[in-house]
Amino acid sequence: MKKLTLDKGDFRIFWIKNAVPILLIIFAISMVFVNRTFSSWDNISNIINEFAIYGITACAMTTAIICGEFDLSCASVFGWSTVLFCLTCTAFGVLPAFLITMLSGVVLGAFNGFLVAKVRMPAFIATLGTMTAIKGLAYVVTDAQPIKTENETLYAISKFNIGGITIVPLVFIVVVVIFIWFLKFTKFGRGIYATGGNYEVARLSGINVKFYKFIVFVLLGACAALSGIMYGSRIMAGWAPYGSDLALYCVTVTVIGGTSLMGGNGGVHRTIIGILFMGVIFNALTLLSVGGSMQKFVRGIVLISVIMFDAITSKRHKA
Amino acid sequence: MKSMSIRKIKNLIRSNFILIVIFLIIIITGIIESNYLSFNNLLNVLRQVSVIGIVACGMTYCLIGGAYDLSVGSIVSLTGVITILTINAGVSEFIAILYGLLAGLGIGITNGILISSINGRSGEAFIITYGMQVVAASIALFPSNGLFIAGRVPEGFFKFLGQGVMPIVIFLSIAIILQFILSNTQYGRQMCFIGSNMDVARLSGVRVKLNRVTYFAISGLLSAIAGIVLCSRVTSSNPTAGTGFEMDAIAAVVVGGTSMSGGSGNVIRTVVGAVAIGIMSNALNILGITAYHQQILKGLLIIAAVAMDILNKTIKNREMEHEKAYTG
Amino acid sequence: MEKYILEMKGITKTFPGVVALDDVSLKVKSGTVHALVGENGAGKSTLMKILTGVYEATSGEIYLDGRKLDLYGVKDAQEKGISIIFQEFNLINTLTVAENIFLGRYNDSQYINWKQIRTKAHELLERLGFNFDVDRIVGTLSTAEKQLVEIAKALSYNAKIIVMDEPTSSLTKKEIEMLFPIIENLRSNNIAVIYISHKLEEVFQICDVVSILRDGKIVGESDINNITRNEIIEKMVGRSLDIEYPKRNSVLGETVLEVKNLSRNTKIKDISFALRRGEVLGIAGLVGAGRTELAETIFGVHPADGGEIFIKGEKTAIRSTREAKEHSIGFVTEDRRGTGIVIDMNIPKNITITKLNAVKNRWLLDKRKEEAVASEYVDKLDIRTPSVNQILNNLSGGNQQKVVLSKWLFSDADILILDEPTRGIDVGAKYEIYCLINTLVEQGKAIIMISSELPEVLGMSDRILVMHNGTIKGELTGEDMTAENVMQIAVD
Amino acid sequence: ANQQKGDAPSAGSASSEDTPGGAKRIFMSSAYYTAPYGAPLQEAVQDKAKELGYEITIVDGEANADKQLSQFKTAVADGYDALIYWPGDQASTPPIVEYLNSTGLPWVALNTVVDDSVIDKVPCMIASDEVEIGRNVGRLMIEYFEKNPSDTKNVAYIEGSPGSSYTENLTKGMNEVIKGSGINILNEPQYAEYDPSKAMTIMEDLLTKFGDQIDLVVAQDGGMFQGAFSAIEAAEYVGKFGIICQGQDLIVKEKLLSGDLYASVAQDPYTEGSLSVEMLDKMIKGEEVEHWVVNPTGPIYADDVDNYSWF
Ligand SMILES: Nc1ncnc2c1ncn2[C@@H]1O[C@H](COP(=O)(O)OP(=O)(O)OP(=O)(O)O)[C@@H](O)[C@H]1O
Ligand SMILES: Nc1ncnc2c1ncn2[C@@H]1O[C@H](COP(=O)(O)OP(=O)(O)OP(=O)(O)O)[C@@H](O)[C@H]1O
Ligand SMILES: [Mg+2]
Ligand SMILES: [Mg+2]
Repeated sequence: MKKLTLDKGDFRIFWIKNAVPILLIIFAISMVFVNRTFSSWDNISNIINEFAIYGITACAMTTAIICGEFDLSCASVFGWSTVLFCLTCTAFGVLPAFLITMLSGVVLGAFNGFLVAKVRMPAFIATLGTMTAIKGLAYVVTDAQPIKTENETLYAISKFNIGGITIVPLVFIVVVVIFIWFLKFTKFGRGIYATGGNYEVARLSGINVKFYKFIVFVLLGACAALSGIMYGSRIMAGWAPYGSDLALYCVTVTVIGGTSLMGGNGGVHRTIIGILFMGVIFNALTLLSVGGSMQKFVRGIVLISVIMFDAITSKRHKA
Repeated sequence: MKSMSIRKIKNLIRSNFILIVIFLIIIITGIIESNYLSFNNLLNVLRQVSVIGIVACGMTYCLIGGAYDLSVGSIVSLTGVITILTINAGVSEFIAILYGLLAGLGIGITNGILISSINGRSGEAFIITYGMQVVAASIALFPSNGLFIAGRVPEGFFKFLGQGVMPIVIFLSIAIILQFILSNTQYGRQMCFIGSNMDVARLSGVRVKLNRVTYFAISGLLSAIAGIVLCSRVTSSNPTAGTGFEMDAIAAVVVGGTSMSGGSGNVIRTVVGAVAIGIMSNALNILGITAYHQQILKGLLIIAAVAMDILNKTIKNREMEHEKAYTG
Repeated sequence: MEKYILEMKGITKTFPGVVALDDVSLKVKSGTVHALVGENGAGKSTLMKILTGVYEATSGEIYLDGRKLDLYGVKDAQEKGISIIFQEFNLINTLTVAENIFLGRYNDSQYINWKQIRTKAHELLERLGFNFDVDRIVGTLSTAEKQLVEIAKALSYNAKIIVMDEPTSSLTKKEIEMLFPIIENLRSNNIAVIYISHKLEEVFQICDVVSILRDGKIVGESDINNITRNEIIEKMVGRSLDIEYPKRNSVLGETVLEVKNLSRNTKIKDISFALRRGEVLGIAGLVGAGRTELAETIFGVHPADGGEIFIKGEKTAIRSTREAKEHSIGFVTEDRRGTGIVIDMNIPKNITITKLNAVKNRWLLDKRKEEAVASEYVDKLDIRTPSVNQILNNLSGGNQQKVVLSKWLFSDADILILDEPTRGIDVGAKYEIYCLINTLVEQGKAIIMISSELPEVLGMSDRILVMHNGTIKGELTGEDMTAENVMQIAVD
Repeated sequence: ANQQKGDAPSAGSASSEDTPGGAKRIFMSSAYYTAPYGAPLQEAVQDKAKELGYEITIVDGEANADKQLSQFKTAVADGYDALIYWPGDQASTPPIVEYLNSTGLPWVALNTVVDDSVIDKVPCMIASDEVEIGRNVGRLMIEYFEKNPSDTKNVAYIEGSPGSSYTENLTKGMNEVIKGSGINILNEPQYAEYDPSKAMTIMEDLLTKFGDQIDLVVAQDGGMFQGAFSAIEAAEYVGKFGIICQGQDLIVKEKLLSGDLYASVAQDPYTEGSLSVEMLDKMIKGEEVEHWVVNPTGPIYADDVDNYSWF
């Protein structure tokens, strides 16, 4: 019943499989003609620099979604990490701060993983709980104050760039390559697919399903912390509410990319398409002088249209 | 025999964890703060949870039917803005309420049609209702530009909706009606099938698409009612009033014990979930706990409640296996 | 004293309210094909699940090669040389064929050599004579193709003991004939095969020894040459069944369904036939011939691209399953778990969904009526369950199938499409279902029966359509309805 | 700065040197686009810009500093001529201020005072002295207790958003003034996030806890005052204690006139918004501007409501 209908020629298949990227290209090309600035290097590097930060977490979110899971708390982990990173950076320097923050991300992720894999709580609700709690924690620790850091090494790092491309996209690319590679080419990655595809079958095939359910949350915690660090280093400040739309953003780009929330398929390479898509849309709206509420309105409509368009052309769930 | 009764007590505690937590919170707070245990305060709490509770009732239907509705918060805001603006324009309050309800219903139906026309599963529902959340929120901002609008509300029906026990009456009646429909009608049964396995429902000749549209429509309509009650209580509207309601509503539903995977659930337990969260935050407010600490506790309560629920089910299963196997 | 590769001693297994296995002992020799037969719910699958580490026995011991065996899960069992083809599919729908075959044991290293895996999978399938692309996503395979992947997967383990739990229930004759040489081959390589099937012909064709289970107890074990078909049935069911396909005396009435030039993209092309009251119309064909697709199109699951459907002489456009139901069509699907039942609901709920109107008092559902309906069918179809309110997950496969049938019987449809209606059903129950089919047509209903079990189609149908590649290649009636004729048309 | 060439097809209307009749374009990133205070502020910016012949685009920065930085970069790449920056919080301002200075374009900071470390680098800042607003609130409280003597001087205090510099500064200023005056803040910090319904819930709980002990209620803005007042009305406490708030919302005017509200402290977003465009205009024309244009704040009583602009 859920099979694809693949018969009206190669073009159709190509179209079905690539509706979103094709839309993206059409959209991007028309933007080039509408507004020259769009294709200027300054603007492109700006798009890249911006989406790279959230993109890091989006990769991990995609992995979790492939494993059939989901994490709302990454938004709070992100905010908490910006705070922790800035606090520790001022106190101990960049490298220790980096390590401490990553460690805290791993620990928080592991807690989520524990709740989901061991206690068998539904991820949505477990992470809704931790999201609330971690945000509260970040508020308590900072007394809700934004924290800034004036560490000079960090300043130098944040200013470092190659032709306008800062260090963040480089980190992002490394993260993406690692994710794509291990998801495709390691036992570890395939275990994630199998677990998300069918938990029971994977378990019966001797795959340590609990481990994978656990580990995707650890990865998410780590990546959310890394994103937080990148963010903190870019603006030299941290605050609990930062990144509060991160979780929804990550799920959105994952689904737009074409990874199904049911788990077991899709991939990080697809999410890149989703990230590009959102990046280009946001940028284009600003370039087209669409402001404030109108921008939001258009964004929502675009989101709905893309998913509808993709569903209709590819007949995702043709019954 | 003694171990038997201890086990029974343990069971009792486990299966009524939420109620016991509520009870403990009430007792402890009552001891510390004498004003707490007043009838007025009880009414306060119920009034406070009634808005989110009404939204949560609609959300329960959506979750049982197998999808999220993330647009509820924006619908609450938008209906508020529409109703108050209409009343302020001097139009009859009934018409204003009607406009509000129509707006909520309209968004709900749109959600439903979009999702069911593509046979969307939870993934598509997630994105589409999230998109709708963004759209509705921005529409709510247009007329007011983000400003809160004080209502020039005459004494009358609209004001009456938010006063005294009215919000509570509305909330509880909605919950009872919805639960009754869920467990006693064809419609409710079909909802469980659709939520459990859409393909089975379709191949059993159930009108899946139409039914699914109604879940979102009901959720939209109830959010609109919640929005109107909210405005009536505060006699003003705030275009961002419903921000985050979707998560609060889902939390109430799940703390109540409805599973996220669809196919089964209970609206009355959603009421318990909503009231539990409300009582906790009221008690913490009264005990003078700061907002940040409250967040930590609220998060932990959600986790504990659901963990208990799961533990309870596992243990029950295991015991049933033992008892029946050896005695029967 | 002969040496047994496997000895299971005093195995007992209880589920809530059920003693599924009661002190069962089973001995299997290397190089033999050991049949395990029994009614639905006799405990066959449960016994095998204990052997392969899915369940833990409540009590009892297992010896492999004379050594006591403690199993820690399926993987452990596989490593110790026991592999299984489960009765229900154990494949991951989102992954490719190659990956499913080697799931969880790609290479020795942490890194995956896709080329090697694909080659290995390809070789394996080639060796088995199955011919399909190793890169296809399993979710897009048909039921039969999935079954073939399961078989390939189980065989790839190089096990000492291979358990096959109804491997042929969704295969047509052609694939079954491909499977048997494979089993022969296993036997000659001194591997023990435990073969579970409800198709007794197969048991006689391929097995050496047969053990019979009834109500969780072993009630007989014999060399296949020392036992007759009827003796087996008698031990299984507790009584003898003389005729396999009961006679019926139905009269053909007016045409109730007429299909003209029905097409749907390339799956079915230009199909025309008519169906009369009191008639059982068999549809035969190989896997992928388009039989299921045809049934789904008639039932409104997919919209047809062209053609017309007349019901009781009236032209009707069926655009949805609901409209089909309103036109009094019922459809028992082939994929029980996916589209037939809701696994975590109880029997009454699963049955009454097709006609909730009938269990209402005015507007409200009446739970007592529902239970009464369920009890009625539990009795009528002999559904083995500890209580009417049992959830379906706890029923055996065959009993689940009976629930699916009940649900459409309850709907009171005039035209019933049965897609593999007896899949996984034991002989006794099959007989009952055949009787039931007869009663229905005698009442004036019309039935389309799609089945991959050729004898069944031959035995039950008044007329047979043979499909090939989406078209009706031939129609057989009366004397012409022989296995040879059907295969001849179906194959080329 | 990356100036667009004139041949760019409809790339907005690049700079006015290239396209003589074309208006200059101003870009504003507003951290709290949807906040109640944002509405009149943004409206004023828009009105003033139109009046002075500028094209204006205002986008929502969502209190996300990195997003704002990126928005400015996009705007600069697109060739806007002047920028308005409404920061989300003080701590994250330095990198943005630095970037804005590096573009060489005229720009102003609006509403929120930037971080101390970069305050001198901002060419022009239009903001109220938030701490001063807080002090004014504190002075009103002392004045209220002089006129309505009470032994306890108990105050229920409802704040805005945790960590927002506006909320913090107001509280800071108020505390400075009331220290040693015997005024007693009854409750732990309670944040209503500028949302009337949250304020209502908090007020209900405060009434339950403290009830008759309350002598004065202070709310940090008009919306929260509205919510708190609904609770007070419902619990029939109107007139049993005084109320002070801060803001120029219509509801404030109404309740000042009806006598339910003792007084409010002005913070006029409309003037503030207009000033920002005026200052930018001066900078574009190369005129001198003050470094910090302070938007005046003072107490508003029932008898001088007509001297203020209401929204
Ligand atoms: N998980 C379970 N929980 C409860 N009861 C179960 C469970 N699994 C099986 N049973 C019960 O155990 C008995 C044996 O079931 P089993 O699946 O082994 O039958 P089977 O012989 O394989 O039948 P079939 O031929 O229909 O597949 C049945 O009565 C069934 O209802
Ligand atoms: N929705 C679908 N999308 C893609 N391919 C499909 C779909 N449904 C069926 N197929 C393929 O089309 C062919 C015809 O399938 P169909 O299920 O109708 O055959 P069948 O004769 O009923 O065989 P089976 O014994 O497998 O049920 C098969 O190869 C099947 O894999
Ligand atoms: Mg079985
Ligand atoms: Mg078929």
